[in-house]
Amino acid sequence: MSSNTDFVLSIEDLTVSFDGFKAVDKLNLYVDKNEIRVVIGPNGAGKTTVLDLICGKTRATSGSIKFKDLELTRMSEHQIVRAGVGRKFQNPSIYENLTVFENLEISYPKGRSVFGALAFKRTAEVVARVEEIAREIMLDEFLGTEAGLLSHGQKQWLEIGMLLIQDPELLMLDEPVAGMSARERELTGQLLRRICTNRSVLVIEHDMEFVKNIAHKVTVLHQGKILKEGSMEMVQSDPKVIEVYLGH
Amino acid sequence: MQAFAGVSLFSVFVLMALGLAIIFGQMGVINMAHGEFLTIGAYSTVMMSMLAEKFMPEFLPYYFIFAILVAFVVAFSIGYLVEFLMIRHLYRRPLDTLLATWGLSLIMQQIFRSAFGAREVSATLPDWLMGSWQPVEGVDIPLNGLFVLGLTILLSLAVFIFLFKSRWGLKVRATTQNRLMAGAVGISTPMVDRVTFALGCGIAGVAGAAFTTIASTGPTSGSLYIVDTFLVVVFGGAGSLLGTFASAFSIAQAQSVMEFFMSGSMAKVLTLLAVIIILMIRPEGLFSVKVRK
Amino acid sequence: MYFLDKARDALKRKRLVAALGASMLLGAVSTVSAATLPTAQVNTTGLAITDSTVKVGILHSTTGTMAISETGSVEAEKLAIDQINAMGGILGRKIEIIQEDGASDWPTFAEKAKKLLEKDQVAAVFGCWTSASRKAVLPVFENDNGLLYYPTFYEGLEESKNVFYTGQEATQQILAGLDWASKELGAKTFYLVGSDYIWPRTSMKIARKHIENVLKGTVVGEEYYPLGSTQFGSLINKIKLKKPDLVFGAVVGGSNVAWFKQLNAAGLTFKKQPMLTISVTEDEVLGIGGENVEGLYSSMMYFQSLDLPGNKKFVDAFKTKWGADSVIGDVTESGYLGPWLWLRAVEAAKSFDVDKVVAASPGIEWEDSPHGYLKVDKNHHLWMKTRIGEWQKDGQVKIVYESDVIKPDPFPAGYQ
Amino acid sequence: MQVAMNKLFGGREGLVGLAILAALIFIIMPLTFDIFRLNLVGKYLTYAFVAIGLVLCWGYGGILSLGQGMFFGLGGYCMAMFLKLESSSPESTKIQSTPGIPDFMDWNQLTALPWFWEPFHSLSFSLVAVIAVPCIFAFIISVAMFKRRVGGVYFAIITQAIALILTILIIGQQGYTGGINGITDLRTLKGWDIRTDEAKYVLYFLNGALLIGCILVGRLIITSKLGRLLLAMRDREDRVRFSGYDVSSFKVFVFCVGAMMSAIGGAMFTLQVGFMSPSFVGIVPSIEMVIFAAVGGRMSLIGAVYGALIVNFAKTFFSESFPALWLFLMGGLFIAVVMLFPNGLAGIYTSYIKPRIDAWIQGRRGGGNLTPTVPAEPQDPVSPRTAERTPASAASRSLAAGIQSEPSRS
Repeated sequence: MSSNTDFVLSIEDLTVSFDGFKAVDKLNLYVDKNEIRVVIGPNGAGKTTVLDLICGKTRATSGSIKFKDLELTRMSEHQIVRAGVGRKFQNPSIYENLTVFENLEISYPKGRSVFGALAFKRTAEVVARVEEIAREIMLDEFLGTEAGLLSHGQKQWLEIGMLLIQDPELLMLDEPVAGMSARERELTGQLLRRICTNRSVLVIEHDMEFVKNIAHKVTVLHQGKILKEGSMEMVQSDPKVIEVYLGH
Repeated sequence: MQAFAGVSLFSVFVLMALGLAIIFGQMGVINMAHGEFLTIGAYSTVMMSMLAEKFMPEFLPYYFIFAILVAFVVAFSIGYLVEFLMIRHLYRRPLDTLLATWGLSLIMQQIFRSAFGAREVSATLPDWLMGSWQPVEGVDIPLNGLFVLGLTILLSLAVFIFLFKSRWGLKVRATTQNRLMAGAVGISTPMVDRVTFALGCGIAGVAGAAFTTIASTGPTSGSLYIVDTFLVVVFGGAGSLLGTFASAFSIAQAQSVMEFFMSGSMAKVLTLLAVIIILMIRPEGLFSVKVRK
Repeated sequence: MYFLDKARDALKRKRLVAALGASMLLGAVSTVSAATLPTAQVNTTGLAITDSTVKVGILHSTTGTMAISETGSVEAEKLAIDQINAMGGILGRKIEIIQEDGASDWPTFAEKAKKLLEKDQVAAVFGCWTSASRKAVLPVFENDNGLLYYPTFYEGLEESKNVFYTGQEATQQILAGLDWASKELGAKTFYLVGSDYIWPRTSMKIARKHIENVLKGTVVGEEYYPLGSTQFGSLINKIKLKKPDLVFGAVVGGSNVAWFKQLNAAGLTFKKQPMLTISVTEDEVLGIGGENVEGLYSSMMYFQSLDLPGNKKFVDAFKTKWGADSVIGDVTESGYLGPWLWLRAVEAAKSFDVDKVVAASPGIEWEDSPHGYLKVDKNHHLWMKTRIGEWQKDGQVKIVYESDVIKPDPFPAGYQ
Repeated sequence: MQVAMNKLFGGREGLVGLAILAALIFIIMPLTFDIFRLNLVGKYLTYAFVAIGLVLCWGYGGILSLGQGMFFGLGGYCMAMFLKLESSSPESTKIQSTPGIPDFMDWNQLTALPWFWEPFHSLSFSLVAVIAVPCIFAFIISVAMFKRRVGGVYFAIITQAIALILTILIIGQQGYTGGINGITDLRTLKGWDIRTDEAKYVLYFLNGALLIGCILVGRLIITSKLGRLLLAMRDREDRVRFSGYDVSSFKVFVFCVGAMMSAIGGAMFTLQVGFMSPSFVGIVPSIEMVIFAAVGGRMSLIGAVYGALIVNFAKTFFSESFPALWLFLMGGLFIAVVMLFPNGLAGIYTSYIKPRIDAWIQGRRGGGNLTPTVPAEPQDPVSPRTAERTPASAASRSLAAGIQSEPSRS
């Protein structure tokens, strides 16, 4: 057990099956403190399912997911979030009818209970924190804008900001740069590097340039199992990985 | 004997639920006026019976078969019209559909009342539908019950073949599973929707015709069944025809067995309660497929 | 067809007025002109009465589930009022009807009753059908000192100064019927079946006491089904199992139809399984179909086929006004009594004041009402005969038994 | 203080709207109507409690309950039980075989008061029960449903079925409940005759005050973070969940609030009308109450009150003049509101009337202190933005809360 505590996240023997189809099969995965880990793999490899399992959206058939000392498989989604796991969805999931400010404010980790929310006040502290995060995600000029009017890239940033304001220890991002322009991609890369201090980040990404840019370590998933794990160079030169990607 | 009481309740439930299973289960439309389509079928049958009596009494023994067809056609056409005028504008707002169709049911009830009067009416049954069949002494199987059961089986088979064996059924299933894609491969999805909805209504009409053999027809007859019917479909797992049968069977048997041991009111309360509690434990209903959500 | 009927009605109504003159001499009612009795004298409580008119209310459900049942009562009440007007009205004043719809909803009944009494200041109200609607309006009538003629057989247990009950209370309908069944059919075992609400439950309670304490029989089953139920398979099986000498039924409304159709289909013809009901009148049979009730017994004070001079006139007038196809049930006839009893009381009191009308009512007799002799008791219910009718295929009954005139007893000692 | 004012009254516009409503209830209607009509208005206003509750649950929370009649009924029954016991003193019921119990129990051969009736001898217990019983009931239903993520249409159907069960139960257990007749003939409250004109005036004003109170509570909720969360949940339930909120507990809360408001309405109904019957518990009245909210505008608390008033006035008027027409009209209203005016009167006000008033005020700026003279239905503080977008958001809501019991990732 002592080894587990060194990791922020340790997944052991994780399996989930849908009607007999094993989307994730006896998976073992460990993420270090302050590590940026990128998960890659072909379509249907089970990448998103792994994120779903960690954040409690999908229930595991067997196996364990430990976040520090907490067993996540038995916790409900909001408890997992409160424990310090944040998750960004593949498509930007923000409140399009609220302003950027309100989006961030709702994500501010105070007043999370029913009566807490009733009594919640917009104090100077809240405003300061929202503005700080907005600067971080380059949206400080859009605080009053309705979120639905932002560009696709800005929406992705906003969702990252909504996670940041909660200051999670483990941040999970599902394809954060999909659909972004080259310039936005670059900015997002910088943003990720800025924010990964003091927290671990688990990223799913297809864009190899981007992965190379940010990853400390890369995990290749294939058919619900780990195919290869290691540095980007190592993974890229692995014949099995090449075969899977090129389809031979 | 008692088993047949359950079976005949089962056929009633299936008849009611079949149309709704298509409309609600396959299309996801909440049609609160479903009961009124049933009433349309029942009134059509009553009209046919009166016409037969007035103009060709010698035809009386056979009119019922035609009445079923007429009931289907009338309910189908009205369903077609309703879909065109109302439902198609509301596909993306199920809760609103619920309210609008409730309004429709009020209007239809008042139309029945104005056209046929507030009193209950009854179709004259051909003689071959009256009385009972005695396989052994002391056991009477009601003929009308048998008839309804037979009709239920026929209709279920027809629906099954339609949905799963015919080309049109394939289009319906394709549309419900992926509307965009279905449209992209050249299926006219609005047309599919309209016909599917009308078909569900038509089946309700047939159910209404069948009901005239066991109950009477009044402006509000249909609305009595609506909650039961929805529960049957939901309990079975919306989208699964097999589930609808299973749930109709289990609810019918449970209710008729309990009726045997306690008062009708309590049996009904306990059955509904059991259904709701099971639904709370298993919200997706009896039959449903686990998929990656 | 209903539209057609209505059009026909309109034509007939014209002829009716002429026909009425001859057939209207129901009892020796003295006609008094307004001149001899000025309004100030006959109306000291501010009712809506002028020298030539008097307003009354009709309060029934014309929409909703109860419309089925209440339509007949409205028709009968309107017929009686038309006839009274054709005779010259009441104390020389024509009756004007204000009709309100209770919409099968009890609070609406209370609201409309209030409107009739407080806004329209009607001199009397003919209406209500279900007990629930009567219970809802009762405080209104007592509070505003209104006058209600209630036209339905009901469970009894009520006696209000402001209400006259022109139908039977439970004992009048039940006891004579059970006595007859015990004597004529030799019934010893009984199965009680009813819809689940107060009237059947109270009636069955009285029936059970009578069976157990007076007839020394046994009740082998007692069942209630929710209003509107249409599935009676299990109940029919239970009856088949217990084989009672008599099924005593009080199933109402749409359930009735399903109940008899299914009984019949299950092979329980009334020859094999005698059954006596207190809830089936000609109105119900219209929906059930005569072929499904052939051989069934009903216990009522009135049947359309009663061979009485008063009834002949009533049936003729009713058919002239509402169409030859109309049928008249017990409750419809009770509705017809209301305006006539009010007329007699008003003429006796020479006043429309509710207190005076109420005071003049007890003791009023009517020899040739459609169901024969009747008398208003001090408890505001009617003395009347009870008949047992056996249903025929054509939807009418053959009267098989007629009781003596029975005193109304809304709070029967020993039956509570 | 300024913040609190804004929260409660929704700024100047909200305050004006509330003031107009209050003036209508407390001044205009008592002056124009006699006590008969006023009592009717009082009755209609009790439905407005339910409609306000529905605005919170349905408009904001996205939870459509077709069983609000249950809570209205339960609240009403709790009140009626107290009043019935008071009017069933041993002296006034001495002709019964068991004096001192309600008359319908005596008819059903009960010889003693059932245990659950006993505490209703106490007024304070009864008043607590009026709120607590429906609230506990709502809590049980909603916890069971929302923890299992049953939502949208399924929730609507199941609440409907529960309403049906409760109706059958109340009718069937007539010895304990009064059956289909309900609990009737209620006379006094602590010796105070509730049937007199004077009492009716007092009850009317009490009713109005409670209604305004409920609107203020509703405002407090929708202007708080909780209100924003409800809206956020309605559109993106998953995001709220993955921001660390226990979504079900918020739904449970708002559903219970709706139930409590309905219950207060029910209790006030009993007091003003003088009886309570199972005909309020069932499906039909429950759906009618939804239409009150829909006509007023499902996002507007004040609109709900106007919705209840207007629909009921129309009902009374049409059923007096054209009884057969009423159901056509009611049915047509359902369809028209849903298809043409999804935001009800409040929506019509914001898109058609408000711009004119604004223009008018603009035009006469400097012309003095102006308030609109017509009793219009101003928007609630959060609504202007939400109101305009509802047709679209209704779609996304239904997708989020829709057919699947769990949110789907598409």
